Amino acid sequence: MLTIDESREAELTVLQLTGRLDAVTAPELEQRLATLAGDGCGKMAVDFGKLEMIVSAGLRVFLAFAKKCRKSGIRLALCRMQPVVYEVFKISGFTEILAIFPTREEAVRSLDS
Amino acid sequence: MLTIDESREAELTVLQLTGRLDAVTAPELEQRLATLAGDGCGKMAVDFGKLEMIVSAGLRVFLAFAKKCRKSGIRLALCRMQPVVYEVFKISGFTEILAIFPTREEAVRSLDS
Amino acid sequence: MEILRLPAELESLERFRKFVTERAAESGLDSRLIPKIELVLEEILTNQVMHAYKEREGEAEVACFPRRDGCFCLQLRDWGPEFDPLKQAAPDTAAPLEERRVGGLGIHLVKNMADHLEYRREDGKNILTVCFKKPAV
Amino acid sequence: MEILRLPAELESLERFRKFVTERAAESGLDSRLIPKIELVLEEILTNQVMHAYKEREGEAEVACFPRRDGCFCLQLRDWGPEFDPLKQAAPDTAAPLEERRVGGLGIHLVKNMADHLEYRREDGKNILTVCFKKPAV
Ligand SMILES: Nc1ncnc2c1ncn2[C@@H]1O[C@H](COP(=O)(O)OP(=O)(O)O)[C@@H](O)[C@H]1O
Ligand SMILES: Nc1ncnc2c1ncn2[C@@H]1O[C@H](COP(=O)(O)OP(=O)(O)O)[C@@H](O)[C@H]1O
Repeated sequence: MLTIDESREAELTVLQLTGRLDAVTAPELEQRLATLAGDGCGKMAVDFGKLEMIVSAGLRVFLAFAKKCRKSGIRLALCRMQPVVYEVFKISGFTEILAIFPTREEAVRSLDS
Repeated sequence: MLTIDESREAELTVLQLTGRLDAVTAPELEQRLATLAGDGCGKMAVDFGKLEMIVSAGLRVFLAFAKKCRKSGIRLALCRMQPVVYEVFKISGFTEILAIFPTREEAVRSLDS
Repeated sequence: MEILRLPAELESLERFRKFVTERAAESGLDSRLIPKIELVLEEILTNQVMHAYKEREGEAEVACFPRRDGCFCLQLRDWGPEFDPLKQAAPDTAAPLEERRVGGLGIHLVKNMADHLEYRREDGKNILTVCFKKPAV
Repeated sequence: MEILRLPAELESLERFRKFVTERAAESGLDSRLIPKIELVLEEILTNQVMHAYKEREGEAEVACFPRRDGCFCLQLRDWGPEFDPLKQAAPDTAAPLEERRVGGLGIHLVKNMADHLEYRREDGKNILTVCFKKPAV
């Protein structure tokens, strides 16, 4: 089970993930991100605070999306990862190529600078 | 899970069985019947209305108890079996050697005659 | 074919039961058949615990699968000594109370409740297949 | 050893997961280890579904058992073509974003999360054993 809550403020979209990002739920997130990118979203923060688990199918979605963001100029920041989720990003080398922040405030601030 | 509810009125004890009489729960019933027989109970009706399932471990308890009743002069009547429970008694030939009645009234009445 | 293998002990009965009744329900079986399937399952599992392994530890395995003709089938396996329940003599179910032996009814019930029974010994395993017909509507 | 065998399909993930996490909890494992075990389980099962059986149907089997030294172990089995995940080259986790290939991280995560990994091919089965140490208290 994955729930994706979305809030928008001007150019900024914040996604809050709740539950598990696994092989079953990853396609839902992929779909939602594609829609947002298509809608011309300029800045995006993804809040992982309530995400309990991520598997490689979830990493795959973020890597593909980060590549797309780089190309189309969307600014992306991730935040509030639980230790096991952060560990998965770390082991995969994703902490080096994605902007990850401890708090939502820091993530949003990074998108403004 | 098996629940054994007991009510007494003078010489008559009525046991109401709820749940499942299987290999795990049969020893509980065996124990309870032994205690009642030891207490000098004279007439006993067993109400199967809420018993969903019986396996051979349960039949074993009733056969042994019926033999004991025969020897010690306790009168025993069973009643209100659900179809699948009755079928188990039937297939085992127990409907020929035990007194089984559709209603509790009939069972109790048979013990008075 | 779905399979669950657990230690052969009475504590495993409940988990085997849930496993089988969920599969039976999924297969669209008439719910009136469920108590019969449970009875057969429990009789055989109890025999595995009590007789196949007696005092020693061992494992029991239950498989569920649909047969091509629509029957719902169980396969029960243990690694105990060879024992063919189909070869057991039927108990005397017509004896009067005083003469009836206590016990020996489990296999008799299984034979009467199942629509099809098959035993084979293979690779040191006892394999008993039990099938239930879906009742005609 | 407790074993569950189900059709190798994404719909089975949730039942395998419950089976394993209940066993892990019973074994007295530190609950902080559970997400790691789930991750490893899901990565391997997903590979069985996606790669071992590709378009065809098949079965996956998961066994749970404690090792003598107190480790909690999983054994994952499939009947797909021989595939030793331990022989897979590690992905380049240091490449910059533009050069990173999408995918290929599942086995890498498994290797990093497990304390002990062992592969063998036996009787036409791929058998992968994964053990987790109980953290010292
Ligand atoms: N799996 C088994 N392995 C060896 N012997 C068995 C097994 N199952 C049953 N038996 C033998 O068959 C007998 C009859 O079994 P059953 O009809 O289930 O009645 P009960 O178990 O109550 O005696 C048992 O008493 C036992 O001697
Ligand atoms: N069970 C398997 N059988 C055959 N090939 C496999 C199996 N598991 C993995 N592979 C191969 O190894 C590669 C790497 O797997 P993995 O690290 O899990 O990443 P991903 O599945 O995302 O590609 C897969 O792309 C596939 O080619």
